[in-house]
Amino acid sequence: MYRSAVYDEPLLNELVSSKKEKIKPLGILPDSLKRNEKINIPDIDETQVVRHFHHLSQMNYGIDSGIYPLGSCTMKYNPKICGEIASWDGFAGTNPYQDVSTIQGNLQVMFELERMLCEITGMDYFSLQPAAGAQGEFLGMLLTRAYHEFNKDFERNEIILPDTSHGTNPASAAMAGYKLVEISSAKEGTVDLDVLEKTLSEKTACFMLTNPNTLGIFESEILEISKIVHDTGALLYYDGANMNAIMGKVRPGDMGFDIVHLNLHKTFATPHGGGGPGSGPVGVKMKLEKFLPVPRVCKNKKDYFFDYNAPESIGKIKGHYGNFSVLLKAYVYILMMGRDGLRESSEIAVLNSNYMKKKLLDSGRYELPYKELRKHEFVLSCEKLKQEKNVRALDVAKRLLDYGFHPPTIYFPLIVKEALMIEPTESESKEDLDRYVDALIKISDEKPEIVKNAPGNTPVKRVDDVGATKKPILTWNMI
Amino acid sequence: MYRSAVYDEPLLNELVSSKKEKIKPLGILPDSLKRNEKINIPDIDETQVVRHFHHLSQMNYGIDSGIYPLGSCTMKYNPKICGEIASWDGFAGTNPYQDVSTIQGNLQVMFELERMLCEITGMDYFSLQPAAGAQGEFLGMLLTRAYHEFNKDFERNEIILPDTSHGTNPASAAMAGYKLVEISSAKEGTVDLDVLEKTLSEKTACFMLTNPNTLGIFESEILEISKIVHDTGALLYYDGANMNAIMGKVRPGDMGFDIVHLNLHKTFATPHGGGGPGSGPVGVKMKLEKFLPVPRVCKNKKDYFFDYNAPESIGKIKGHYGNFSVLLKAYVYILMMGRDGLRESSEIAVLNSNYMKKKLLDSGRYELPYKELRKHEFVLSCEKLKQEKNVRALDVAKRLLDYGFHPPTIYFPLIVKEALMIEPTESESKEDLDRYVDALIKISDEKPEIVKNAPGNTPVKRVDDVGATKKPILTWNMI
Amino acid sequence: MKFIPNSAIKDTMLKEMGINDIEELFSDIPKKIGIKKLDMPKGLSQQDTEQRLRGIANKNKSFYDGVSFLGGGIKPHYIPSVVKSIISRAEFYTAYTPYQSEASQGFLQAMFEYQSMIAELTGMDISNCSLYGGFTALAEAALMCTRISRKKTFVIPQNISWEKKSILNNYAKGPGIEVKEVSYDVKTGKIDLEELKKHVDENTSGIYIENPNFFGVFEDKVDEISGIVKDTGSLFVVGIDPISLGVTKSPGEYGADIVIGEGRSFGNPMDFGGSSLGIFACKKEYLRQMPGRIIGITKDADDKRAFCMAFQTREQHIRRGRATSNICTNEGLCALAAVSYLSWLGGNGLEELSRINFEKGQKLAESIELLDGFEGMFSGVHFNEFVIKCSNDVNKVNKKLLKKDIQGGLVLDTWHPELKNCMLFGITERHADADIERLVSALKEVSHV
Amino acid sequence: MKFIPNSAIKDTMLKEMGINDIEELFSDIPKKIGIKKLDMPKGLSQQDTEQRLRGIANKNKSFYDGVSFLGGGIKPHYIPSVVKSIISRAEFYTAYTPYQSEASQGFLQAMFEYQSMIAELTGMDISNCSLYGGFTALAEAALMCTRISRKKTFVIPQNISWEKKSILNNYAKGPGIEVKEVSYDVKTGKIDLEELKKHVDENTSGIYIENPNFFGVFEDKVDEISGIVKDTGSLFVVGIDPISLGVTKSPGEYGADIVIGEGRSFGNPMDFGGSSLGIFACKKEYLRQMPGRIIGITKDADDKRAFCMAFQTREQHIRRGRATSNICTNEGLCALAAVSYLSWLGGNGLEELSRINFEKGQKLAESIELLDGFEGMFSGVHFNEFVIKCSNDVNKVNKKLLKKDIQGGLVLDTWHPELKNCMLFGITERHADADIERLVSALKEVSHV
Ligand SMILES: Cc1ncc(COP(=O)(O)O)c(C=O)c1O
Ligand SMILES: Cc1ncc(COP(=O)(O)O)c(C=O)c1O
Repeated sequence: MYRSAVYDEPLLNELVSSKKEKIKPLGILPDSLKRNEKINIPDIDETQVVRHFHHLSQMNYGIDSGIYPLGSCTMKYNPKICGEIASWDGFAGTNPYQDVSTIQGNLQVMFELERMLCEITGMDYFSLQPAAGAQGEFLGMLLTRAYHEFNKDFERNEIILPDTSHGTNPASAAMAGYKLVEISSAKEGTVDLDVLEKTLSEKTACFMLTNPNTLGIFESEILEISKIVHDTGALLYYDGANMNAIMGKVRPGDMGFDIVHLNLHKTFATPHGGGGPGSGPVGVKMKLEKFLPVPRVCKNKKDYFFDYNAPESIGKIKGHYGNFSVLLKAYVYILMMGRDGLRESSEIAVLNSNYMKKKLLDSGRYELPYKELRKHEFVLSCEKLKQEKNVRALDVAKRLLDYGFHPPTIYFPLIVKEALMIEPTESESKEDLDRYVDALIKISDEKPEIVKNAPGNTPVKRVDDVGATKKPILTWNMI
Repeated sequence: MYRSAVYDEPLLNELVSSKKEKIKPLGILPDSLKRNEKINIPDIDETQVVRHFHHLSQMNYGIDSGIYPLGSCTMKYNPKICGEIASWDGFAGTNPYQDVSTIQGNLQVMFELERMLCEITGMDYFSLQPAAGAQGEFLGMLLTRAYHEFNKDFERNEIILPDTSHGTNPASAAMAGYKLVEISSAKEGTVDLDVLEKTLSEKTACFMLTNPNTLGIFESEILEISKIVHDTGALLYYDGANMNAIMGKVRPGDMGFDIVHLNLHKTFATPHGGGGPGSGPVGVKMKLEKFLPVPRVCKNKKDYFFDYNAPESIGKIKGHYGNFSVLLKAYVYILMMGRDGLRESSEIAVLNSNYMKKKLLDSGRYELPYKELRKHEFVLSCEKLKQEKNVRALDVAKRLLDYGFHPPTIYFPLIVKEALMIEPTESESKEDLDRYVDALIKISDEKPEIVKNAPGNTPVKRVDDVGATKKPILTWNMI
Repeated sequence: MKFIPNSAIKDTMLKEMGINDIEELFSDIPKKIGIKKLDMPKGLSQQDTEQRLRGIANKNKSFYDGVSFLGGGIKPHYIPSVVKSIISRAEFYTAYTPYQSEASQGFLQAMFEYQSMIAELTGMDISNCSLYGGFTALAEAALMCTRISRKKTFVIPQNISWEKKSILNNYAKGPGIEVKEVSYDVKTGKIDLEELKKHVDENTSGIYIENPNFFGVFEDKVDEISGIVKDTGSLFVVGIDPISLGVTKSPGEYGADIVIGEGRSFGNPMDFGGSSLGIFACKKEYLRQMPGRIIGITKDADDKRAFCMAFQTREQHIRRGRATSNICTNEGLCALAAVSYLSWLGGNGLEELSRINFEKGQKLAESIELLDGFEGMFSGVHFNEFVIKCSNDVNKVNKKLLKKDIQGGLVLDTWHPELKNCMLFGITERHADADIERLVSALKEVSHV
Repeated sequence: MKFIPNSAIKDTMLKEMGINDIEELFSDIPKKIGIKKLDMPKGLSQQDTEQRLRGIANKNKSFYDGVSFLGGGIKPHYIPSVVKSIISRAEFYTAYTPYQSEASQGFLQAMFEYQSMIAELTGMDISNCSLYGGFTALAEAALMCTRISRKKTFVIPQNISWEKKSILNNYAKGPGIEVKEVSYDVKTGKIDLEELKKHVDENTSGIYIENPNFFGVFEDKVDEISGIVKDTGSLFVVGIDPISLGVTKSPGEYGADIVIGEGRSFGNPMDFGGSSLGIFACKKEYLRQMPGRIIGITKDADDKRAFCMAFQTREQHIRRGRATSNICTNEGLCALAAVSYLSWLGGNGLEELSRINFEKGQKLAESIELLDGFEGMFSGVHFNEFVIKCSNDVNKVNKKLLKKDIQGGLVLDTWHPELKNCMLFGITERHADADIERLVSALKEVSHV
C-alpha cells in the first residue's frame, strides 16, 4: 500500500497577510530611486517557514522516495557524500575572482575533472562552463560556427538532426541561428544512412546525434555515419546527456564525434534539485580546441592558473567557470567509482533496462517498435491499450503514481505512438524493477475507468494542465 | 485535509535476505574468541538504505510537521542554526581526552553556559554532566545524600513528593535508595501546606517539587513551603524540566530551592531526536557545591581548565562531560535569545496556554479541574465526554491525529480523570492554536464511533499497544 | 559494487533473461571501437574520497580563512541554516523537473511562490522560475526583445561586466542582433544620456541599463531613460541587484518592460561563481515570448487548487526549433533557496538587509577615500560596491594585502583599460566593522611601501 | 521576536481574552520574588551568533587539525554522509519519544531494527533501544543483577575505566550494592582468574568483564570465567566494543547473560564525549527486569503489522517508584545513527571494519614497540588500543608531540598509579599509514630530547 502525504498548505501570503506599508526612504538615494512602499513579502516567523516547506516537501517525489525511471533523464541515486563535500566552506565559500594562489584546490578539481571527462569520452579537451545540457548544445553550435568561419566556410547554415532527437537539440541549433533539417529514422529506429547521405551537402554545418539514441538503440553504423558526415566537411555532434549507457564500453571520441556535451547532473550523480542547477560540459577534438570558451584551467609545473590567452575563443557562455558545485560532485563521484565502477554502472544500467523490457514484452501488454536490443532505456508503445480500451500513455503514467512509482517519460520520442520511455538506471534493485513491471501489467488489466481517473493516492487528483494556460494565474497577485 | 504518507516498508532483513555464512577466522585472535559465522546483518546497497529510512521518516511526526502540544514535554521549535553549529568538525570532532590547550573553545562554551544557567535559575553552580532530566534528578538525590551524610545526618531516608509529580521523580529517588512519601494535592491543585507540614520530619531528606507543577499551576505559597522544608533540615528540590514557563519572570533560586535540574532538550531548543540525546544539568546553592561531580570547568586568568580537585565530590554520573552537542545547542540558543528573548518566550508560552484554555473552557466541552490561572500548560478532563458518550481521553487523542495534529499528553497527572495535558509552547501561531481548539471542539461533537475508531489518516490504524506485551516480538528473529 | 544493487545478482538476472554474458547486451557496438577499460584509477572508498577532498579543500582559502572585499557581483551573504535545511530535504533535492504535477505539488507551489516574490520585488507582473544566471538572463532578454519587436539592435551601456557582454554577443549571433555599447560618464560612472540618445533609433529592439551598475553606481536618470526607450518604441530592460530593491524603487515603477538579475545572493553560496540564479521577470503582455519555465495555478479533477507547469507550448520539448528558449534544466534548487530565504527574511528583513548593505558600502568607501593614495573614482551614489583609484600599482597593493589574508578589490584594467590602477570593492552584511578597520589599516601600511 | 510567532499579535490575543496586561498571567507569582529582567546581554542575530561560534570553534583543535592517537574508548570513526542525512531528517530529528505509535511508525520501526541488530551482534535474545551511554549501561546492569538475583555484591575487574567505576559506585549506593574489584595480571593485562575466584561467593549478583578491556586487551579465558559465574549462580555481564564484534565471538556464544557497551562509534561523532549510546542487551528471560525502553511488534485495528513501545509497565511513567529504571529521555537519535550506520555497513562491512581496526592496532603497536624508549606493557592480544610504557616522562613526550600537532596516547597514571609513564594508544580505520609514520618519526625525535 502506498499513499502520499497530503497537506492543505496555504500559499505564504495566505499564511500571514501582509499589507502595503510606507517605508522610511533612504536619504542618500536620489529621489528618482527612493522606494516608498515596503516590499510586499509576508513577514513570517522561522517556525512557520520551516513547517511550510516541510509540508511542501512531503508532497514531492524524488529519487530518494522511489524508482524514477524517466527516460532521457537518468534519475539514478546520487551518493550523499557528493553533496556533503560540495557544501564545505572550503569550496562553497570561495569567490571566483580570488587571487589564483588562494583557489588552487578548485582549479585542481577543474583540471582533473577535464582530464577524467576526456578519458571517459575519448575527446581531447573540455570546457566545463555550460550550465546544463542545452547550454552545452548551444555552445557546441557556437563552436561549429566558429570552426567553419575560421575555415572561411561561410555557407554552412544547416544542422541535420534525426526525428528522434531531444527537443533541446533543435532549440539550441535554432538559437545559434541555424536552419534545421530533420531526417526520419530507418525502420530499425536508427539513422537512415541513405536519407542522411542525401541530406548532407556543402550547406551542412553539423549532424547532431545521440548514441544510443532516444529510443535506447545504439547506432551500430556510427563509423559509416561519421565517415559520410566528415566527407562533406560537416562536423559530427554527440548529445551525451545519456553517457550512462556506455561508460567504459565505447567512447564518442572513438566513434568519430567532434563535439560532445555531457550532462553531469544525469550520469555523474548530481541530484536534479527539482530542475537544476546542472552542468553540461562540452568536449572537443583537437581541431576545435582554440575556439573553446575562456578561461581554461592550465598547469605550469606546480601551479594551476586560468588561461585567458585564446584569440580564437568564442569568449564566454556563462558567468565565471560553470556551476562549480556540480563539477565538484561529478569529480567526487568519478573518484569514487573509478574505472571499474563506471563500467559496471553502465553494464547494470543496460542490464536493468533489457531485463524490464523483456519482462514487459513477455507480458504481451505493451509493444516495442523497432529493434530489440536496447541500451539504458527502451520505449514501449501503449497503442494496443489505446485501441482496445482507450487507455492512453498518460493514463498509464498517472495510474503508476497510485502504486507509489514515478512514471516514465511519455510521448517522446515523437516517432513512437503513445510512448512510454523507460530508463531504470543501475541504481534500482531487481525487486523494484519487478514491482514496477508488475504494476504496469496490472494497470493494463485494470478497468479503464480506474486508470483514466487516476491518480487518487497523490496530494491532488489528476491535474488539468491545460487549465493553467487558459486562464493564467502565475503569481499570487493574479489569483 | 490532512493525510500521512504510507509505505509498506519491509524490515531491513526482509528487504534483502542474508544467510548464515562462515567467515575466515582472524588468525591472531585466541581460539576462544574467534568468530565463526558472519554477523547476520543484511548487506544492502546505499541506495536502498536511503530509501528505507526516507520512507520511515515520512511515517513519523515531528515538531517540524506541526503543532505538538505534549504537556510536560515542551515541544517547541528548535532553531536550525543550533544543530548546524553543533555539527561543525571544530566541535563534533573533538575528543574529551585531548590536551586542554586544544579544547579551549569547548571549555569556554561549558563555562559560559554554566554562568548563563545560574543567572536564569538563580542558582550558584551547575553541573552539566547528566544526560537527561531523570539523570539530573538522580544526581540531585545523590547530592542530597552526600549533603546529609557530610552533615552526619544519617537518618534522612525519605523523599516527599506531591501526587502530581512526574514519574521520573519517584523513580529517581527510589534508585538513589530513598523511601518515597507521596502527598496529595490541595483542592486548588497545589501543595497542601498542612499535609506537607505533617509529613515533614527529621527523616525527610528532600522535598521534590515542580513549579509550575504538572497541572501548570504556579505554587504561590512557595516561600512558605521553602521555609517549612528548610526548618526541618530537609532540602528543597526543583524539577526544572519546564523552565519554559518562568524564564525572566521568577527563579527557582529565589524561591528557595537548593537543587534544580533543567531539561536543555525541552526549554533550550535541542530537538528530542525521537527520544534523546538530552541534557539535564543540575544547579545547586553554594552549600552543595563541593559535592558536584568532577570535573568542573574553571578559568585562571586566560585559560580554562578541568578541575578534578574536589575531595567531597560524588565523582561521576555520566562519562566525560555530558552530552556536549546538547550543551552547545543550548548555549547557542541562549546567546541568540538573550535576556529579552527568553522572557518573551516564557510570556508567550503562558499566553498561548491560557488562550487555548479559555477558548476550550468557553466551548463547554471540556472541564478544568482546579485553579484557573495556568502557566505554560493546562490539564483538561474529558470526564464529561466519557460519561455522556463513552469517549475517552485516548479516543480524543487518536482522533486528533486524523486532523493532522499531535495529541496532548494523556492520563497525566494522575489526579485528573481522563486528563488531556496541553502545552502549546511559544512557537505556535495563533492560527494553529485556533485550529487545534476547533478540532478539539469538533471531536467532542463527532459521533462516538468515529472518534473511537480513529485514527484513519495515519500509516496504521489504532495500534494495539497491549498486544506487544502479550506476545513479545522484540527483534526480527522473534517474528 | 557501490550504488549498484544488482551488481551482486547480475548473473541470476542474465540467466533469467537467457543471456550468457553481459557482453551480449553490448553486441551492437562495433568491435573496432569497443574498449576494455578506461585509463583511470580504481575507485576510492567514501572514507578515502572524503580524506582526499579535505586535502584539496585545504588548498583553497575561503571567505572564512581571511576577509575579502572583492566586488564584481559575487560577495558573501549570510545563509540562514533554515535555507540549507530546506533545500537539503531529499524530496526537493532529488526530484526532477516537475513533469508529473500530481507528484510534484510541493516543488511547484514553492516555484509559484518564488515567481510571486520576484514579481513583487521587480514590480513586474510575472516571473519565470529561473534561468541559468544573471548573465544569460540578459542575453535571453535581448533575444526576447527581438522576438517581440522584430528589430535587431540591442543597446547596452559600457558600465556592465565584460563577461556579460561576451555572453550577450554569443547569444546575439543566432538571430543576428547587433549589440551597441553606450559609453559612460567618466566622472559619475553613470550611462551617458547624450550618447544613449545617439545610439537608439527605429531599429532598436531594447535598451538595457543596470541598477546599480557594474561600478556599483546607481543610474538615477531612470525616468529620462525610460522616456528615451518609449520614444523609440523599444523595450526597457533593467538589471538589478535584488538586495538593493529593499530600499530602491522597483524597475516596474520606472517603466521597465523586462527585469533581469542574478539571484545567487538570496540564500545561495558564492560557490566559486556557480549556483547562479537567473532572475527573469516581465510584463504580462510578453508572457508568450518569455524564455524558461513558468508555473501556474489550475484545478485537479476534484476542482481543488493545483499547481503545474504552464505555457509549455513555448518550450523546447513541445515546440522544438521554434521554442522561446532551449532551457530544459534550469536552476531549480537555487530558486528554492531564494524563496526559502525570502520567506525567512520577509519584507521587513529585506528592507533592513538592503539598508545595511547600503550603509556598509558608504562606510567602507568613506574610510578608504580618507586614506592617502586612494580616491573614489565616480561621484554617483553607490550601493555596496564602488571603484577606488590607487596611486600605486594596484596589483602590488593586492599582493601585499593577500599576505595579511585580505583579498582586496577586483582589479579592473584588464577589461577596462581606462580604469588603470582601479579596484572594485565590495562589502555586505557579513563584514563586521572590525573587518573594515582591518582593511583600512592594512591599506595604510601597504600604500606607503 | 525570534521563533515566537505570536509576539507580533500578543495585544490582540490579550484583548480577545479580556486581559489588559500580560503581567496578569503572572499574578500568581509572589511579588517578592518576581524579577524584572535577567542579567545577561540582549540576543544576537543568527549571523552574529554564527560568527561568534566560529571564533569559539577556532579555539579548538579537532581531529581534522592534526592527528590523534588517544585511546580510552573515544576515537574518530568514519561517519558516512548517508547517516548524517538520515538523522537530520526533521521527522526523526524533531520528534518526541514515540508515545503515539500511529504517528511514530517510522521511528519505532527503526528502533525495532536497531534492537534486532544489537541482539544479533551481541548474541543476546533482546536489546533495549538505548541507555545514556556505555558507562551507565554497566551501572544499570549491576542494578538489574541485583533485581534478578536479590544479591548485593557485584564483581568487576580493575582493568576498566575509572569513570565507569565511579558511576557504578554512584548507582550502587541506592540498593546498597557492594562493588568488588578484582586485580589484573600485570603481565598480560587480563583479569586475574585466581583473584576472581577469591572474590565471588554466594552473595555475588553478577560478574563483569570487558572484551577488549580498558587496556585494549582481550579477555580470552571467557569459558573459564563463564564457568566461574555459573558456579556461583550469578549473572555474567560482558562489556564490548561493538566494532570488535565483526571478528570476535559474540558474548552470547560464551555464556553472557547481559551485554553492555558504548555504541557511539556506530555513526556518531566523538562530540567531546557526548552523543553517547548505551547498548544494553540480555537474554529474554530477564525481559521484565530490563531498564529503558523496548519496541515491539503488534497489530493495528486492521490486523496490520504495527510497532509500539512494549512492556511500558516496567517504566517510570507507569510504575513510578517501582520502575526498572528512571529512564525517560534516552539516546534515540544516536541509536538511529547506529541503525543507519549498520544498515549502510552491512554484515560484510562490519567484518571488514573490524579487521581493519584490528590490523591497524597491531601495526601501530609493532611500530612503536620497535622504537628505543617505548615498550609494550601487556602481552595479551589487543584490539585497536594498547598500552605503551615510555622510558621518559610521558607528559613531556605528549607536550612535544603536541607541538607537531600530534595528540599522543592517553596518560594513565592519574587513575592507575601502577602504570607510571604509560600511555594508552588508540587507532582506527580513519588513520592512514602516513599518520602512523608521522607519529613514529615524531616519537623517535622526542624520545631523545
Ligand atoms: C538526450 C538529451 N539531450 C539534452 C538534454 C538537455 O539537458 P538539460 O536539461 O541539462 O538542458 C536532455 C535532458 O533532458 C536529454 O535527455
Ligand atoms: C516534569 C518533568 N520532569 C522530569 C522529566 C524527565 O526528563 P527526561 O525525559 O529528560 O529524563 C520530564 C520529561 O518528560 C518532565 O516533564
